[in-house]
Amino acid sequence: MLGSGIIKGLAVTAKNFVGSYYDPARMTTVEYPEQPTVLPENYRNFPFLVSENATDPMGTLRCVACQICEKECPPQCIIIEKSKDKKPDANGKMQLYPAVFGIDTSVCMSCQICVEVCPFDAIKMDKVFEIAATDRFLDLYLNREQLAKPNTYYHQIHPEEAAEVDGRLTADRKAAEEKAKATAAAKAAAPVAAPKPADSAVAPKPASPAVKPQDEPRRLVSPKPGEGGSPLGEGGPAKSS
Amino acid sequence: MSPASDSYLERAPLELRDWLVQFLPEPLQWLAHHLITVVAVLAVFGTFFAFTTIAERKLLARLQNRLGPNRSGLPWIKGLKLWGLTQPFADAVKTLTKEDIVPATADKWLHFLAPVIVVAFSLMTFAVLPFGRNMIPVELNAALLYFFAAGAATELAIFMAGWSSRNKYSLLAAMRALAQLISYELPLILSVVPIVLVAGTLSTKAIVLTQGYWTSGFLPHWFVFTPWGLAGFLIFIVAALAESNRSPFDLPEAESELIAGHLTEYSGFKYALFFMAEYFGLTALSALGVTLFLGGWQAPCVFLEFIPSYLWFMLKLIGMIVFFIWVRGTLLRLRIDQLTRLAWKFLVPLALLNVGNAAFWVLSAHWAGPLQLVRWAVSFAVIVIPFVIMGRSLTAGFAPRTYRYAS
Amino acid sequence: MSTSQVSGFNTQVSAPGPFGGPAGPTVRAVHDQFHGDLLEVSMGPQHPSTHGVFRMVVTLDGEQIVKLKPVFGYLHRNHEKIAENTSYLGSMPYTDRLDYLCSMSTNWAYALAVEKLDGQPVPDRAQYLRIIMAELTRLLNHSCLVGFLFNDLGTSFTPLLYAFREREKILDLFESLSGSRMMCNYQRFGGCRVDPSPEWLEAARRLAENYPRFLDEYEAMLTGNEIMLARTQGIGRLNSTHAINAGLTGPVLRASGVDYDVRKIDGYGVYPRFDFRVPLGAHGDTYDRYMMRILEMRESVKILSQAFRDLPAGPIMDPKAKLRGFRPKAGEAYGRIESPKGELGFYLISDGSPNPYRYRVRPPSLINLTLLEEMCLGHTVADAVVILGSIDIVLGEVDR
Amino acid sequence: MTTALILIAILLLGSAAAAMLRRNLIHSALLLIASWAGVAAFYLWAGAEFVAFAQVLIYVGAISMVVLFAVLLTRQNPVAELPAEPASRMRALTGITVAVCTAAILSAAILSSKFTPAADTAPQTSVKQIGLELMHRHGTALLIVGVILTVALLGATILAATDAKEKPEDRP
Repeated sequence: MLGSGIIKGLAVTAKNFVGSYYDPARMTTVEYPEQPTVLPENYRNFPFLVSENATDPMGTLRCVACQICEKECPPQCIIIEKSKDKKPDANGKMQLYPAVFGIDTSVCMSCQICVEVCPFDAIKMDKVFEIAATDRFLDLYLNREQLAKPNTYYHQIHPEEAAEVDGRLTADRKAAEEKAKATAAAKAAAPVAAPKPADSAVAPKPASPAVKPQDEPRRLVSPKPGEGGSPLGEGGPAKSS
Repeated sequence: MSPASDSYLERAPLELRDWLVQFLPEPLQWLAHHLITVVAVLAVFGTFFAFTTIAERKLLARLQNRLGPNRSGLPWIKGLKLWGLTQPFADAVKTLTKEDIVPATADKWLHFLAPVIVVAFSLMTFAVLPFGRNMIPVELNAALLYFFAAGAATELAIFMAGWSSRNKYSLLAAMRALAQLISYELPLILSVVPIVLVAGTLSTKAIVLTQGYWTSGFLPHWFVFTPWGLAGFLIFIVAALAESNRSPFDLPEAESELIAGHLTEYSGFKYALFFMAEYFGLTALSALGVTLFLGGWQAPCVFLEFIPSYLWFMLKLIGMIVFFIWVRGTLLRLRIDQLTRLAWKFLVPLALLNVGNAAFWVLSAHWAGPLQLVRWAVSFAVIVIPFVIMGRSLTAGFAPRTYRYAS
Repeated sequence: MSTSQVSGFNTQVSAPGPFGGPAGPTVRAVHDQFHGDLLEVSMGPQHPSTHGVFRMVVTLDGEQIVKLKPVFGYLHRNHEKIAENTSYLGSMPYTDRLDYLCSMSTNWAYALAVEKLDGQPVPDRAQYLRIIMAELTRLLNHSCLVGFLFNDLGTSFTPLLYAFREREKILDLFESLSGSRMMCNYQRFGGCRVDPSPEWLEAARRLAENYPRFLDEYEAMLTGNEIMLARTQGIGRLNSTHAINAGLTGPVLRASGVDYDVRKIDGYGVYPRFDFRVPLGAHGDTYDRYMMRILEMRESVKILSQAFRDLPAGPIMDPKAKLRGFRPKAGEAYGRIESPKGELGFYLISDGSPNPYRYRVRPPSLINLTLLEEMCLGHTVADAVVILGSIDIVLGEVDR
Repeated sequence: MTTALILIAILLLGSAAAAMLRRNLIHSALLLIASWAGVAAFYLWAGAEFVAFAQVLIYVGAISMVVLFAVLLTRQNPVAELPAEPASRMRALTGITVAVCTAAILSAAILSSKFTPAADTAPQTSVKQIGLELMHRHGTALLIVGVILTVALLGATILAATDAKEKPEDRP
């Protein structure tokens, strides 16, 4: 009969009306500023740089300015300039570091490819999403200082992933140390002392050879006699030209 | 009638008015008397309009599993949210302060006149509605006729708005508004004719009074509880939805097709006036429906008469409006040809039959005993059988389908 | 305002409009004894129901459409050319933005093309996960589509918001898995990016289990509604010959009664292991196109329940798959899937370098749109938006 | 009360005259509607509220729509924008002549009829009385009018009911 379909429809909306008062499956609204959103572990927003030292993030960036992410970034929003000198990293190894590391978040599309291609676990995705700014050029361009965040922060926002990364890194480190010890034992005569600069001095190395300007990964450039193969990460070296 | 009719609460608003008027000198009293009435109606229904908008937004939101506006509190007081009930006032401030844009090629005078006319005429309809036992702004012999006459001019204003905007969407909306008005004025008036026939008067007050009886104290003699009254009420509701341009008949303003129809080129206060007129029209038509079919200010049971009549009226009015909101939250829009077809091929014949039905009801008024049952049965049959037959022909060829699957 | 003033706006070029006023730039007077003037209305690119920045130049006789010219390209982003200058991996997040409602399936289509090009195997678990994602995407896309269709039909957002409520649940799943709600960037060449946890799988299974209840409620509300039937049955009819000749695919084609589903024909992924049916329409009108979506959703639920039942354990990534410095063998490949909107294909030519030499998308939305005028002629403006809604377009994919 | 009458008369005649003089047909139609409303106001002034409301309902509410529809649906000559030509002057002359003749006949009829001086108070006629009067004394006339209108309505329905035959469905 004419009208029966309409009455059925009215019944459904009435059911939803009543349901919206007690059924959370129907009323899914979250009142945002009062009720903070619970972000899932995997949530990604914009990248940040992981540093080992919580108190002084700038001193111990994992990034060695290999520029892989800069090249792989689909919208090309990462700008990296290598340093001219080397600084000791968390392991005390002398590494290059990014003199300039900038991400233009107005260009970034949060695809996470930089994270995936980084062989050093140096760049990770952040979860901060309240990033409104008044200047669309300067405020949305994040420089090295703004990007650097300690490893503890990484543990805070991605606990599972960070634990896994740390486990892998320490395992690698141990393996590398053992290997280094083994090589050291083999070349017992070799008078190479692995530099262990516990001091936080800048320790410029005027004697170090000029860094080659190619954007090849760090490991390929400076194979030190005292250290073994790859100190960090298990990813194969990129064969980019 | 009952003692309740002159209880203190019942007389309070009127006595307040008389008390205010007596302070004025004699020659001004007549004027003040009417002015107070007008101001009271404007104030009450202005507020009612404001809260109808928020109610509509909140109810629609709940129907759609949302929360609706719930943020606006009072200015300068932080954290006070008042369930968003002050939203309409915030909206009013916003629309009043918005820039009024008139298209360069628009017909400036008509563009300006249209919202003025539409609000003026939709407000005029309130003059003859009996809001309470003694609360009727103007008592007219031909009140019903007046109501429809005042209401008829609103669609003219929609046409003016659409035509003067010089926008193609507005023009299409203007044409639609005209077609809709011509089609639905007829069933609307025809659905009311049985009431006039049975009550024997055009006065709204007298019509309400004829419904003021109860069978054994709790079965009210409202017209909606008779076969012809129910049919008339349903036709009236459909036609009223169409007259007030509400979903599913919101064709002139069809958002998904004509952007905003006749309102496309309106902004700021003029837009607010149209918005206001639409709600005034809806309220007035609902109030008329309450008056004609739902017993007006009468209580549903005798023992409930201690509640003042104007509160009963308001309660019924709110019920009608909630129903309209509910319909809006559910139904989809008709196409213009289907709209006119529904009016001319279905509602008008049904309404005409219903007039005959009411005539039969009047003629068989003296039937008693088992004949009373026959009377009800015949009256139902006269309206239900054509409804089913015509409904079938209207939906001929349209049916849910079954589908095959690829093997 | 006097008439002389009105005519002041009338330049010599344009004749006065049909209604006494000055003619707009697109009003043309057609001198015909019996018909009035035709009205040319430009619907879009800013219009509430063109589903994005799509434009239809509609010529109306009264309210009837006598001519309709679709205009697109307002959202052109040079997708194909950018992809030819980006590494294979770098194009993956861009494919998210093609059909931004169904990024999971679009990812898959691209991954499929690259895997074909390089001859890369995909582990079983990843295949199953891909099917789960694709079918969840189908649910998401089709519920959105029917919601938008009803909005075009003039409801006050109610069906759309019910659909969005369910879509939100799927998007939450996608977010907790891939990190982003819409731009999932989930598939990789040779597998998937993240392995879902057992809790995630359980939540997804429960969602799929509960989906038919939502569909039942939805259908109770609208499928039998008289207004809905009158507005959609017999509107925008499309016969199978036309549809085949124009290369239409997906639910639009199947609504015209053509049995063509890439899932069945190609059997890509592990679809041949699944038991599901392909619904076919008989009239090819808007109602059939709507019902195709509803019935396909019910089939998707069936596929999902089988996938959750049979999901094998194992790796989700081919161990030989390379992320950095990926260079496929020289050659060409065409990978296609049955995306919710139709046959979505990626055609790639590789010259052995890290970037594709040629990269071409076959967007179902664009090709399905080509018969819009055919379907709309003789119907009214109100029907045109409904027909457009029933085709299911996403402008990101149409314009690329 | 006389001032009211004069105001109504000015409104009525003014809008009627303006309706004739405007070149924009829509404006003319709207002004015509205004003059009808003026007539209704006049009835109201005269105390015939039933007729006044009926006038508004039928003329302002319904007939105006038909007029506007007709104006919108007929193609207008672009001539409306051109300066007056001799032919149109001829037409205007004819129109004025006809108007003067009609006015003369009407005023002659009015002047020749005998007016009984009106009572001080207008006779109190209720709607009910009007209805009874119509049904009893003018029953036949009402019936004839009703039949004619019903026939017209039925005719319109039949005209509208003959929809164009649907094309045979091209089944896929």
